[in-house]
Amino acid sequence: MQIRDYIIRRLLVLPVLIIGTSIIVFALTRIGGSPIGIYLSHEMNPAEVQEMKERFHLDKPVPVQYFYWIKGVTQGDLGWSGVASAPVVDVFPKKFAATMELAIAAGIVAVSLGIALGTFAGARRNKLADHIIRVVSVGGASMPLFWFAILLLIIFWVWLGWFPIGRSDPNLFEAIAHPTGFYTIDALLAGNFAAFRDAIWHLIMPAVALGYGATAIIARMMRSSLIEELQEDYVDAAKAKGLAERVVLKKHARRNALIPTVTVIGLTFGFLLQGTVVAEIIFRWPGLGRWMASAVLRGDQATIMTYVMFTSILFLIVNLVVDIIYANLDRRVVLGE
Amino acid sequence: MSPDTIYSSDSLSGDLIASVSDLKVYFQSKQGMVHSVDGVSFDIVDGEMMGLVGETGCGKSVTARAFMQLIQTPPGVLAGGSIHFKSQKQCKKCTGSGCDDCSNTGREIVDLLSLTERQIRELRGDRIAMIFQDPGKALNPGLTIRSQVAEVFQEHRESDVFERAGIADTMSGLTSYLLKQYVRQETNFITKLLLKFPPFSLARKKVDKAINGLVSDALAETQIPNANKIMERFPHELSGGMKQRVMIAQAIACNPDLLIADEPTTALDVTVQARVLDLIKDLQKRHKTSVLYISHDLSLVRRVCDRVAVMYAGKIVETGDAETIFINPKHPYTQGLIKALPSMTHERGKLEAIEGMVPELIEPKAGCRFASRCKQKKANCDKTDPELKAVSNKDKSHKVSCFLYE
Amino acid sequence: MTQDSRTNSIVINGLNDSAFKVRLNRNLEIIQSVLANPTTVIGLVIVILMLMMALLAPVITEPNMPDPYQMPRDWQAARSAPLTPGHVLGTTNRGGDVYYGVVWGARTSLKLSLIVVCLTVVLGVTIGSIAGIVGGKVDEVLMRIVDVFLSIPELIFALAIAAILGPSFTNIILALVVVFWVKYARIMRAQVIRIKQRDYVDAARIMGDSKIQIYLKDILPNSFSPVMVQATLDMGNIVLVGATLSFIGLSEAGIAEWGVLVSEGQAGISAGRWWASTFPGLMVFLWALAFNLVGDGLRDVLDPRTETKR
Amino acid sequence: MRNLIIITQTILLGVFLAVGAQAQTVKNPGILVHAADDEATTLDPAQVEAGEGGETVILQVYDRLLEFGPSGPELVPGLASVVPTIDNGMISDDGMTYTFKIREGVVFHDGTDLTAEDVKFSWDRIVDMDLPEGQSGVIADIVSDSKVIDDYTFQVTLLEPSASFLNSTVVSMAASIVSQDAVMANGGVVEGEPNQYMAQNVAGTGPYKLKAWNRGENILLDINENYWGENAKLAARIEIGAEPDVRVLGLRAGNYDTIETDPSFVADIEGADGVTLHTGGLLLEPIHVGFNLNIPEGSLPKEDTIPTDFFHDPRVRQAFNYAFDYDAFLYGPLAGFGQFNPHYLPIGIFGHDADAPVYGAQDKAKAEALFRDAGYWDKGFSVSVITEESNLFADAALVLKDSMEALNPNFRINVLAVAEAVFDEAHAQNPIEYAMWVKNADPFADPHPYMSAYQHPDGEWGEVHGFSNGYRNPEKIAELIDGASIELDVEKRAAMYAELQRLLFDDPMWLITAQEGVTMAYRSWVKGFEMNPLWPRPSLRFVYLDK
Repeated sequence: MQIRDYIIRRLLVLPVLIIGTSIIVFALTRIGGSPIGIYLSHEMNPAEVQEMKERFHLDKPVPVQYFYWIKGVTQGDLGWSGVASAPVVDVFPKKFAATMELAIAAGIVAVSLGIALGTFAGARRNKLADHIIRVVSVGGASMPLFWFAILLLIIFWVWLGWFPIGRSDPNLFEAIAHPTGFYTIDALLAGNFAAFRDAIWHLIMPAVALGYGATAIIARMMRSSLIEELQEDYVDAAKAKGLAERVVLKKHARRNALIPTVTVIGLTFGFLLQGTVVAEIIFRWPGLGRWMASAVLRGDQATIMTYVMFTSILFLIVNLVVDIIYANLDRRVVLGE
Repeated sequence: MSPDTIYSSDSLSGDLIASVSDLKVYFQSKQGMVHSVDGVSFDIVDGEMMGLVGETGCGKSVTARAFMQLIQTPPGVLAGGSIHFKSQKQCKKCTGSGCDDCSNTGREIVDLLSLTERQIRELRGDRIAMIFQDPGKALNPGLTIRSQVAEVFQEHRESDVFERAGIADTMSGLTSYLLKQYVRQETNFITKLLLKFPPFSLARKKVDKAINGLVSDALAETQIPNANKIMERFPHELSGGMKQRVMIAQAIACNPDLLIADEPTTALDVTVQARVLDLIKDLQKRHKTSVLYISHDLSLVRRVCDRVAVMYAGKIVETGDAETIFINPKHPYTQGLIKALPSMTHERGKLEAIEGMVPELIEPKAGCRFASRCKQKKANCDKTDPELKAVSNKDKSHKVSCFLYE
Repeated sequence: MTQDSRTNSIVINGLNDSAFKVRLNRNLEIIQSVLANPTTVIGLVIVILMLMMALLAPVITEPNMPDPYQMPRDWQAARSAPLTPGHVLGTTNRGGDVYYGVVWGARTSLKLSLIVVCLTVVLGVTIGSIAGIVGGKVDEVLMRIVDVFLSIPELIFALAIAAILGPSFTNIILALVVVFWVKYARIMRAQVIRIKQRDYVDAARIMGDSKIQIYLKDILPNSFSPVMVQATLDMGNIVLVGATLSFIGLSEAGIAEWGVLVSEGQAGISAGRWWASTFPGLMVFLWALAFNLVGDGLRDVLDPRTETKR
Repeated sequence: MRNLIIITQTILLGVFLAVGAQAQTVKNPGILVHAADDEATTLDPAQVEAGEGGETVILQVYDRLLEFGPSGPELVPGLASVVPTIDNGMISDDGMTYTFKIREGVVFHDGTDLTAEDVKFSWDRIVDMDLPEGQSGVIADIVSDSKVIDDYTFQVTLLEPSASFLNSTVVSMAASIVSQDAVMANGGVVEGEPNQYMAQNVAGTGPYKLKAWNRGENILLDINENYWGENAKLAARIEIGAEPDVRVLGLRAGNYDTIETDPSFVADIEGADGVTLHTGGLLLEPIHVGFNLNIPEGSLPKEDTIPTDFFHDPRVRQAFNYAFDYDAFLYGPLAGFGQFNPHYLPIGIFGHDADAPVYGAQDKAKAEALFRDAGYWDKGFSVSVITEESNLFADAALVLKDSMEALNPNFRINVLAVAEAVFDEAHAQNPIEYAMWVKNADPFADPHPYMSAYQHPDGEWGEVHGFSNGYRNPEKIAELIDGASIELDVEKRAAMYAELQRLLFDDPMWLITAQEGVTMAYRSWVKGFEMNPLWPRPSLRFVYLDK
């Protein structure tokens, strides 16, 4: 009952937040002047520029442009991306799939490794393993992704040549249908094991680089909440029942320690999402982040607007889902503030 | 009973179930070593209800936890002493016929503090059980009552479970392996998956049903109405009194020899307190369980306990029959405690509090711990520790550690 | 607390002002417990080294005039390896001295983080206080605005702002301010509401203090700790995000800034020129690490909610 | 936890196995992998901008009437079977009419046959569409009329005689021949509206067919088995958008066969195993610093202290030309690959006079004298230079900054390295609101387009930048440029350009930092690599790459 009300309240606020975000995003792009630049070349003369402005409705007043934009968005027209040289809508799904594949892979790395390391450290508080894991996780939170990724690139690509860059071997993937856009899944659906292996191979380095920071955050949270849970009476009570240490840790303490960790995982998603910009630049991953980075450098405002809008909506929804999961998981939680 | 024999020997006299001797538990802290329990000795007679009384932080809970090896090390340090306990097993030396080692009881006597993890686990929940102060915290909020109570049976009564399920004789091979894993909570991803499908799932359901029956019986034992419904609930859906009943059910499920009740009623409403207390008393009588009852409330202890030990700042200051101590307290601290009780003999509003604060237990100096608050302090109180000695030759069971009685 | 420090505090105090004495004692205690944590001390040492490097930059390197925040470029000595005479840590593709960039990068980072932290603290504390004290509709509106700001991942938000304002150091500062003030508003509002509900503020109200007096006397000083902790953590985070923006290409051309140097150095790693991106990247890492360690240490001591139990 | 260890072990094992399996054999056999600089915007010859990524694809998938051969600016037959000359009678004696014999038996990728109708359609189409981003001027500004004589004969009449018609118009990517049927079946020709089909598909006759275009990732080209000439040997994959250093890394790793690069990466490529560096020749895209002689009052960034007529003074422009540290730019960012050239007539183009004077070395004394003379030495000035960030242009701007600030601490150069779109927008204004900028030109095969666009006082840029305010003798320069364009006598024309070059040395309108050297790199297993600076890169044409 309580949870349902809470969810309804959150869902009602969601559109307000989305509209607010859209206004901020639009206002931002217009603060910097007209987005016409991306459609021009430095060899164009003013008359040609005027023609281009008319083509994109950029000769109209700014509020009118906002409505053109919103109207376009509702009709599935997100504008013309100068960077991709195509309508944003055409390019978006493929890039989105690429980014999500990377973010999810990194998320899997981060969640599984983070929880494992956090549990390991929390259960061995103040032992050597705990200290090592703590150093690694504090380091992860302070590690500039762009630097860590470059280090990986230097070591594993330039020096050792173990891992490739990019997303796939195009020769393998041309032959495969792309119903989902996730190369790993597409390869499996096509039953092409070589392609699947190739997709995984390309994923490892960027996913590890991207996942490290999130791993650190999750491990840290997991460790501290596990330590907190291990201080609880019910842990002693469970031990007093004669249960094995392993059962006490896994069935009792870890289960409850996971609950606060879930909220952190939600926040981590934002972290992963923004990390894709840097990871995709460095590992040459053809996703949204890389697109955004070129859009930023070349002033492609249709892309910037779409990207920021979309990631923030995604971020909002993920956090809403996480909150709902959290509310359902934690039977002690009191909703609202 | 001859209490004199207890302290020095490794064995227990016939009618004792447990004996604590010179127990020392310290805790490391940034400021230094905290002497939480500093040389505590007392015994528990088989079948009796022994009270351990003292203010918050005097070390009584730590003492109780020491029975179960529940003290975290570090920061805790077991600095010395022993807790001897008469287990159900036959004495290894005489195989039950009776010898010196087992004080002719025929049963093995173990030092709870020196048992291995595996050995203590066998005792925990089975032979020694514990009821915690706050049932709201001692029950896992994320698990149903059923699964929590069931754990006791799964851990200690595996054969009962199978017998009740009616498959004890028919089990074999993989089914047996899987079900044992299931009951012992040792399943992994694969076995868990296997158990979801027939034929294993059928046997598993029988086992579940058997466990449910055991749990429901155990809950009913503590007068929980609708046990079958209650056990599907989560702890936060139950009232405090109900939760404590669940804790008690869980504790007595295996009919333990020794039940440690660590302030079982403190966290409860006053009305519920009495009923829970009655329940414990009743169960203790019926099952002839020995109980170590820990409380800060002397009057409560008087109501239910046969004997009492009063603790102050990590030491026992006085011990004896509950009635004796209540009527004729010897130690100034005990006297203070009793004066602080509201009772019919005092006028309203004339409660006397003990002045001063409990001294810090970090690297304590020699001398009586109570000296700083004692109104009858003497010169040597600050210098040497008084020993726990019988008050008189007549009543050897009433002992006090105070220089006033030397 | 040892006997010595206790007497000290009384001597310093002199006056019979017990509140002051308590506060002083508490501060000394805080400092002591902060220093008791070895990782915090390591962080503090790095912070001090970094600050010294930043402050002494004109002393330990010869400033590149007329604009010392620009890299000195010896174009024809580009791509020199470390330990080349005159270029201890080598040079970049543009012939910039990596050592100079590392040292003056510390100064740039200090400038960046100090300006941003000061501005965001002032902005956030003001808005958060207004929301908390005034309450009602004002609070609702302000908090929805805060929610909108929080709904965009911070790096992406900063990236978009900086991109639209154009690549320059000032614009990075602006972008970071827009993104980072929100946390302080939240912290401050929570503090105000928490403290407002405490008994002693009620007592003060009964005694007739005005809202502003209550705010200045009770709420503001009590909110210091969480803001302080967040500010310390942000000193590191801001440089981390700022350097990322620079790395992506939103800073000024040729400026002595770590992210810019990593980005420039990236072009040479295939040819084995690891130094131009490694050293500046390491500095960003150390900087963020140090402030994170100190911030965590401070939080353990100042913020009782996350204080680890015994 | 045991699981974690097992997983780690498995990964490590896998890694070792994979490493063992790596061998140094030819990677990606049967396909040429080229790492390109730019994403294509469009594949429509009528829409593509000069020098843009789309041209590199258009070169391979479309044919033109004539082409530049691999060995220099000589023209070779394309879809026209003969190169028109006055001698073979296909150019009229007055130089006004050109006749092209169209190759017979040529088939478009869609299966239709090529006729003169297609040629006329293609040329008319770009003029009719007249897209602002496209290059309709290449044809419209020079051709008055064209007609189909018969199925295989096409005739063009010019507006005025032109010395550069064949090697700047006919060969341009804009003049590529498209299939009339394909266009008419897919959107036809609409004035001012881009054709979406043509932007993404190919309706040409070239040696390669477009197989797929994965935006932002790659463009896949298949061999056109029905090509009228010799078939290509390898299919091609053009990889798009990798950063310059990633391209170099990919080449070294063998993932790419050929890459586009620039001289600043020569050091990274030289000496790498299995990699060949192709240098030699110069790009025809001089990197220039522009001076604005037409600054609107009050429009400059607030840091700028110069008067609006700052660059009207030839001494100031000369002083800048003397102050620039050419060596720093040439031996720094360009790593020695390039040459100095003081004016807008690139080395390698007809009419370039090697004996003309050159600003090739920094001369601080002369710069100081000129600045003193002009009255700016003591009071100093501050001026902003706008450029695109993180490329050679930004490097050039920084070298300028370093040169000027080292010359006199009172001089301040603020480098505004902005996003490409911001730069393009700023540069597209008339008048431009910045005093200085850095960019390069588009390549042409004939001196006239350079001169008319970049030096003529009333030319495309001369007008915007206000050159007539600055030339000591604008009329003389205009006269020479106009005259040379219609002078059909080669020697006379060369003499006119030689005179222009001397005039423009004394009265510089630009600071040409350097003419960049051609640098391409390829795996040594690629056979038959060729490069002509007049081709958009990459050039798979006439080059029968194999590996």
